[in-house]
Amino acid sequence: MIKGLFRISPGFEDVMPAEYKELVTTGPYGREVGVSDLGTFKELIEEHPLCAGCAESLALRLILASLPNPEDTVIVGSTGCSSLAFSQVAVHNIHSLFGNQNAVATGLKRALRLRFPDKVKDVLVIAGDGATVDIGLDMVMQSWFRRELITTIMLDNEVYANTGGQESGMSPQGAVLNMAPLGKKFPKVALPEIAREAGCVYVATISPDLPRRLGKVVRRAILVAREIGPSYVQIFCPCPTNFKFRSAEVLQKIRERQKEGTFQVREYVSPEAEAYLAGLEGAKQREEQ
Amino acid sequence: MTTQQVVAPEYLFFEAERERQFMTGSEAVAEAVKRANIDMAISYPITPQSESMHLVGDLYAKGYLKEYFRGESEFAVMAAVAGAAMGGVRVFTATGGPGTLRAFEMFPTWAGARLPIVCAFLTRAVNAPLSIQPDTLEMAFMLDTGILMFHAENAQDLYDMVLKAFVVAEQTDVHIPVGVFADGFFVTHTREQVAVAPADLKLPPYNPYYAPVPVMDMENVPVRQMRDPFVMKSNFISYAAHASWQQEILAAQERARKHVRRYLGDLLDTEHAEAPVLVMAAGTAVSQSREAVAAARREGLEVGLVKLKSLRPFPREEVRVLARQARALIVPEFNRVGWLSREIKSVVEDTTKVIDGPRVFGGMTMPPELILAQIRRCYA
Amino acid sequence: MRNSKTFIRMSGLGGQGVVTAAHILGVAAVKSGLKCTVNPFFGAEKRLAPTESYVRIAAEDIWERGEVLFPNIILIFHPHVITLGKCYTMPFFAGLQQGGKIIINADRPLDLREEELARLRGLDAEVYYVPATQVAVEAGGTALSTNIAILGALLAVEELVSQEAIRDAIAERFGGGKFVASGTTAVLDDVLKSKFDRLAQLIEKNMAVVAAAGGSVSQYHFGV
Amino acid sequence: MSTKIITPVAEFAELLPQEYKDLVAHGPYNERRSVRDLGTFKEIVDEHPHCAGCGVALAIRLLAAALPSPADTLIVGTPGCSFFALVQAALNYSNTAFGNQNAVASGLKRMLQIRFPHIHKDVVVVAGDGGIADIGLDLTLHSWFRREKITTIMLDNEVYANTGGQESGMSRQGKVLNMAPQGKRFPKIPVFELAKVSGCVYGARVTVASPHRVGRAVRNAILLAREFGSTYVQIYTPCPTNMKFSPDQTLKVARKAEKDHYTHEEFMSAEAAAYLARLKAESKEMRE
Amino acid sequence: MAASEYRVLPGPEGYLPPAAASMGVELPQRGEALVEGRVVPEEEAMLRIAERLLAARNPVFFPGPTILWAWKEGAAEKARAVLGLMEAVGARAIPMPDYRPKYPMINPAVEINPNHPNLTIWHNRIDVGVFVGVHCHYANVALKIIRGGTDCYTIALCGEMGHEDAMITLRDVDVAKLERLTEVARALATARLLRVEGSGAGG
Amino acid sequence: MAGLQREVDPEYLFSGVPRRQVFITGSEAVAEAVKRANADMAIAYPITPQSESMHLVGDLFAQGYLKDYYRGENEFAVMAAVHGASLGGGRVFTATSGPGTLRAMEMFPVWAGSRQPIVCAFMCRGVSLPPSIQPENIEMAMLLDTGMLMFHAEDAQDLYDLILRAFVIAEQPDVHLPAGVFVDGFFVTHTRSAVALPPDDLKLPAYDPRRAPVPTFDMETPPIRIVRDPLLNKSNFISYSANASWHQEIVAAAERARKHIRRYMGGLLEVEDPYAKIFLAASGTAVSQSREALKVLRSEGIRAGLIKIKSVRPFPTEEIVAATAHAELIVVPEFNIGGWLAREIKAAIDNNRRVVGGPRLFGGMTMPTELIVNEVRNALDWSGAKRPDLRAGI
Repeated sequence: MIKGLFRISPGFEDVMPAEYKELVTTGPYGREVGVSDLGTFKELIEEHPLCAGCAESLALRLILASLPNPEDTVIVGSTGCSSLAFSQVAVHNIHSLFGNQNAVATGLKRALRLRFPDKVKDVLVIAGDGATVDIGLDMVMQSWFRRELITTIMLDNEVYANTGGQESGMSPQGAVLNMAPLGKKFPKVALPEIAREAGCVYVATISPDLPRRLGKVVRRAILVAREIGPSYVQIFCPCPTNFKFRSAEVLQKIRERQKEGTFQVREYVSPEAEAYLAGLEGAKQREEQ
Repeated sequence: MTTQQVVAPEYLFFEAERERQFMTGSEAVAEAVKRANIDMAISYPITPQSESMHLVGDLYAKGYLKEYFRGESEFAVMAAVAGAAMGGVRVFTATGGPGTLRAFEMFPTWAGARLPIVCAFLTRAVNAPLSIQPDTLEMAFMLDTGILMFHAENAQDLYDMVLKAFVVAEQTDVHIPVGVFADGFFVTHTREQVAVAPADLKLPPYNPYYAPVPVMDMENVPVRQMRDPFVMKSNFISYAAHASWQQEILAAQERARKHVRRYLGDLLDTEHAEAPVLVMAAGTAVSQSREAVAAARREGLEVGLVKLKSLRPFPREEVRVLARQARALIVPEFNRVGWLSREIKSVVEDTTKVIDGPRVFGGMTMPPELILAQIRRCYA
Repeated sequence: MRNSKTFIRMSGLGGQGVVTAAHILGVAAVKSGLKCTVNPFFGAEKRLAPTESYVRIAAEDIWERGEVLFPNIILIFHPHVITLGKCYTMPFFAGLQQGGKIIINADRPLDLREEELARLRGLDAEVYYVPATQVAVEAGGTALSTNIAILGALLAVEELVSQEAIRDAIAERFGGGKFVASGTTAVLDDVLKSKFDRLAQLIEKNMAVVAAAGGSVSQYHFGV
Repeated sequence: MSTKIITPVAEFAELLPQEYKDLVAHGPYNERRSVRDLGTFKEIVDEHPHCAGCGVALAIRLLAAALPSPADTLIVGTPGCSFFALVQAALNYSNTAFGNQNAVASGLKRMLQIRFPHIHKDVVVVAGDGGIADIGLDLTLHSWFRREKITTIMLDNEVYANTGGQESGMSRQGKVLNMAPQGKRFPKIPVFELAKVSGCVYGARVTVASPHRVGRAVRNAILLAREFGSTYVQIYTPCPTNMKFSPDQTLKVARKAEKDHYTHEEFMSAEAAAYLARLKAESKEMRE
Repeated sequence: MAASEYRVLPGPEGYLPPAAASMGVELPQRGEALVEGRVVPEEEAMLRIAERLLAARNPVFFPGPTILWAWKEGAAEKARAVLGLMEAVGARAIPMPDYRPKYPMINPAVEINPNHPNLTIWHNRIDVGVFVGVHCHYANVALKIIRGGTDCYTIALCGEMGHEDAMITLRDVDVAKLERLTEVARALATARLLRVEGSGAGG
Repeated sequence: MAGLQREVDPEYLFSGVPRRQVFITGSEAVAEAVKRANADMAIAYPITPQSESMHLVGDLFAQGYLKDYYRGENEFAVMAAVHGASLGGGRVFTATSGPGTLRAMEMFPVWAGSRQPIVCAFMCRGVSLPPSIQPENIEMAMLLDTGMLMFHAEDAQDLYDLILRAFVIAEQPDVHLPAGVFVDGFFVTHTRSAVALPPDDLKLPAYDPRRAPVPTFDMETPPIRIVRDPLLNKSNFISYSANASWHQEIVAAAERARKHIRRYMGGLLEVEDPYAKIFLAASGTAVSQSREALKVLRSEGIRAGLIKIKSVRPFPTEEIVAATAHAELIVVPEFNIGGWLAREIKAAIDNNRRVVGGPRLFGGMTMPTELIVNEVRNALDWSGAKRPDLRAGI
């Protein structure tokens, strides 16, 4: 972001709505803030229309709080619940179509690299499980094969939630959902494993149950995608509406699944990415000391 | 790579001295791209388009473009091109037939997102049955996607239209995609003489900040900006916003008329427009018609020719005026459904003047004799 | 409806250089100040599949494109086009205009059926044969120059363009990276180029083929 | 199939073209044939228009000879070089839109299961690398995720050959091809490894340099697909035309690849292995 | 082509009025402007704008992102010029800081949004509204909706090629043009004042 | 439950048996049709406003009415899988909508070209961009030339009836083409209305693949050497003309469908008050809106008739020419910006100055009766100076 992009023209300060004034004075652009600073700065996401208790909304809030450089981040989304909040997000973001997010991100990333060769522009894909693993799988994987320098985040609520609760490739085997009236016939697609085979240098599974860890994972995923290669983060976001549990039970649900072993927090870092991150994180630690 | 100098579009199109070269339509595409100051192109193979995008790849290797790659499918390519355009660069791609249909959902999306992408559609038959041969059926599907549609008669047109398409598409009051259509093989693989401007000239670069919508680069306002939002809540105001948005795309097509007139000469060309019998065609059918018209006139039959260059926007007033004084309009086409004659009938007042056909398809050549026979029947 | 235009149909088998011959002739015509369009007809076919290519040459503008349905010259690159029907334009002289010419790559006159001869006579057609492949091997050192031999025969029968123009066209075709062909044709180009040490040799040999072929053309004499 | 459909009506038997008479008399429908028997029976693939030395044509001939029951085999393909021979095959063959083969096969297999619940109808996808790994990857992987009982065979010539030699996802890194004028920027797509993590019960990577291995892999894959789910065979089929080597070098190129980047590999689930062992024991028993 | 007879007038025109461009209204050439769908010299349009604004009961400017933010060279200068014009005609500003559809509702007292501009116009009873600094696409989307559902007289001061769906549009509006418009407005205001005073003196 | 159904003649199921009225949504009407259609298989992919229909079809599968059903990975894959299933010789059903239709676009001409009697319900909605899930039928404009039969349902009753009839018409050996049953999303899919249904223990006779004009793809039907969708793409005249002839056959098959449409659907269109000088001509939900407008017009003393177009492909060209022979004004209200129906009608009749294309509503907007009435009133005072055909809106 160019300097001054976020300065109100003199004379218009008074008429600017409050939320914008807050973004200008206490927003996260150009500042070192993270998940642990939530509550001390104006967040990038404004009020949104997601259901109460929605784990995706929680994940989104955490992701947005973890962006290493929100002032130079462009997000590509896809149709589904996750996109409903995006028009309220204070970074440039693209919706486009259902499933084409990684192809759009490919073109965008390359275009921004052409136009701003001396700047890092982080291109981040945030989409649901249907968009990532079903309808958009080819484009997701090909962006990995091509080693596009983008980060792909899946908000995995294990269901097509926005269209009314249909089984997706990420639904657990046996789950009875719309369009799987006799229960899902095949296991959850092993996308983290696929991501690794397909060329991602950083792969992690996480949930909003562990906010700081999530923040770190997102940050690492974005950093490695600047230099080393594509990264993939799968965030488990159980859906109270379609799986019919109370919205207050979301985090409990995550813990139950963790206990069952059907959701695990994992991280894979390629040796090259490991070295790169160690360099960055070491430098940061030294700085702090 | 030749060092190129940026010149005004008008100079490149109308003033710079041209050299005639013997080339295929595919090469004409590349000659246009070479002078278009394009940042990026994305390709996917499909006959009869592949050669064009190979040559664009060669231009990239020589440094005329800054980025180029092969995508994984036509849908993905059209999506990636959209992403690039949203990022503020000038982009080009090409496809044809089944590729057009595979990517179909992206075309209304390009238009709705106000992206000035230029895509060459090197048309071919669509399955089933499988055929790689020329046929313009895909154009029928594209008429209501919101994109501008120019139809090239030959390699010369293809060269000119691809270049001019960028200039028309990028006007602030237009800023919607342009499809430049040319009949596969009949144009792409036919070698003929094409007059091209010097290779050391190129169009001015695209400036994304003149766009009627913000570029997605976090370098311009507003920062809270989604391309493009859900205007889909269940309430009247959001329906009205959606409707107004759609009208705006249609309005952008309307505004393109004056730019098409300026750069392409007009939306249609005429020869002997005063004749009582007119052959009205687009694309390769125009070339076949020229032969038939010339032969008919040698026989003393008074017949004229109307070449439709822009199909979107459609030259409806121009066609209506021409039809008023004509006795018969013959519409030869390279497709089974006759979409052009349907378009013409829907704008002329007396549809009985419109004579459908000849129509050939599936790769068949249209012998000028068929058109000539139709002309003779009008005088029988 | 035609006027002083030469419409040529070339029929042969995939790999014989039918498309390339059309290209060279077309370039030569343009270099001679004539108007020309060249139309290869091109499917998803491979070597030895029937292939056709079309050239239109005239002093005035030529607009129509696509197949030449009514040729006044037909070039047959392989006897199988006629003897085995390796062609989809049947019979091989379909559409030939009155007084048209046919040149066949054959060592000796092919046995044509009586009704075919009758129709050719009816058209007042001139039919020629030339051992093009043999000439190509003998004068050019490779059967890949068969197409050039056919062009040599054509010039001997009808001087559409000069030998010099053909030489320039060959030089342009094989000299630079400019030519755009379908993938397979491009590959064959490389094979052909690999048979000669340098471009000058390739041109020289091929011009020898043109000359030799011109001297090897014979006309059929079918009695009335 | 019922042998009736290749039993000519007696009155018309003489009218049939020779190749059909051969098929009726010496075709592979009634008794088991394999790659080893090539030359002793009328093959189901007739003459085809592939280039000389075409690795794809060779692989098709081998796999056609290896089908465990050609009489009940249906092949689904996709546009590309592979269809030149397959359209001549004496079994039902379909190709429609580029890349949709595994979805078509899924629907077809399920419908045949409905209509012929007591017959194994082998639905086999035979397609090129572009069709499977690029444009059709989503549909390929999803048929595996769903454990469709179909066999997918990739004829990998490492290029879009039919459209004139463009780089494909399966092309090797660095290779200069059309649409990759500066060389391919990324490695071959690891489809074989993806098959492992996407639910295939059997996978084999082979080259046309080892015909018997191709035959075994195809047979295993089809037999296992009947019982357990998706199976995958990836065959290296070098392309002399686009890779510009002499047509007589195809096997040499394949042999070299087998040592180099195309080593033979096979995986199978435990139950698949047990099943194959049982089949082997049974056939041994029968022979004894 | 014959000039369109379609008139771009304040609404409410109806449920879904057509885009003026689709009715044959064309954007002005350089040096020209559109008043109610007709091409006029720019000076004339400036005068009409000044008249409208000065006669308005509640004139409101809708400054958009490109002048609300000092994001590029010249933006703050242009903003200052707009503020000068507002002052000259006695108008206030309600900003359009972005284009996202805000649901369930915006606060119509403090902002306007292109997807549902009428909420702000109705709420504030705006009789003359001026678009400035809004990206053309979003201005056009909003202008049609306003014409459909309100009686607000719309004016578009466009940095690019203008807007057919505004009742008056200027094109290529830069600081100089804004200052010229301000002058016109001031002169007109003075003249009116004089006229009022003059008539007072006479009566 | 499913096992207790008995096969009856289509005629009996359609009109020979008493019906009972139920109050259901359009989505439920789809399921009621599929329940009685004796379909073998259905494949689903979620998209609003289609999802509910395919959920209910899934429930029918769970209850045994269908033999297979699954969720595919995207619309293109679903349409390809349905294509495969139909090759295999069974009766298949699917549904989609708006962007889904466009995502799968390439498959529709493939179905037609492969002569497959697939029935697909299209719950029409806006296509991108901007995204909208709301009703409008611009996607129909894009499908007009795919070779499919296209029927446009006015309401839930039509939707029920047309789906069942679509199977019967599509499967005629002389037709054997896919049929799209189109309906305006939400306005029909989510609207509850009275629908008359025959008993649910009856179903259509099973599909007999042996009567198809192309061999079934099952290695049980000669010839064994069969390619569905062959490559008619050799570079030669013979293969071009074969390709052309094949295309003509698709067009011809749609022509042959006319008589079956007349038989099972009672005609390609319906005309009310055939001697009126003014007509409202419409299809889909616009017909219902027009019915209301007619009442208003009549109450004002303006006599107007109604032309309801049920079959869009084949298009009732002759019927419209006949129905409008004496008409002086034909107003065509539509739910899309392109005005494809007006274009079709203008191209079909002579002196098309009589045709006024409008009102046109889109983006989810409802079409108030008043707009249609106004369109008629304005047209009656039309001076000739206006250009109504240019008008995208009212």
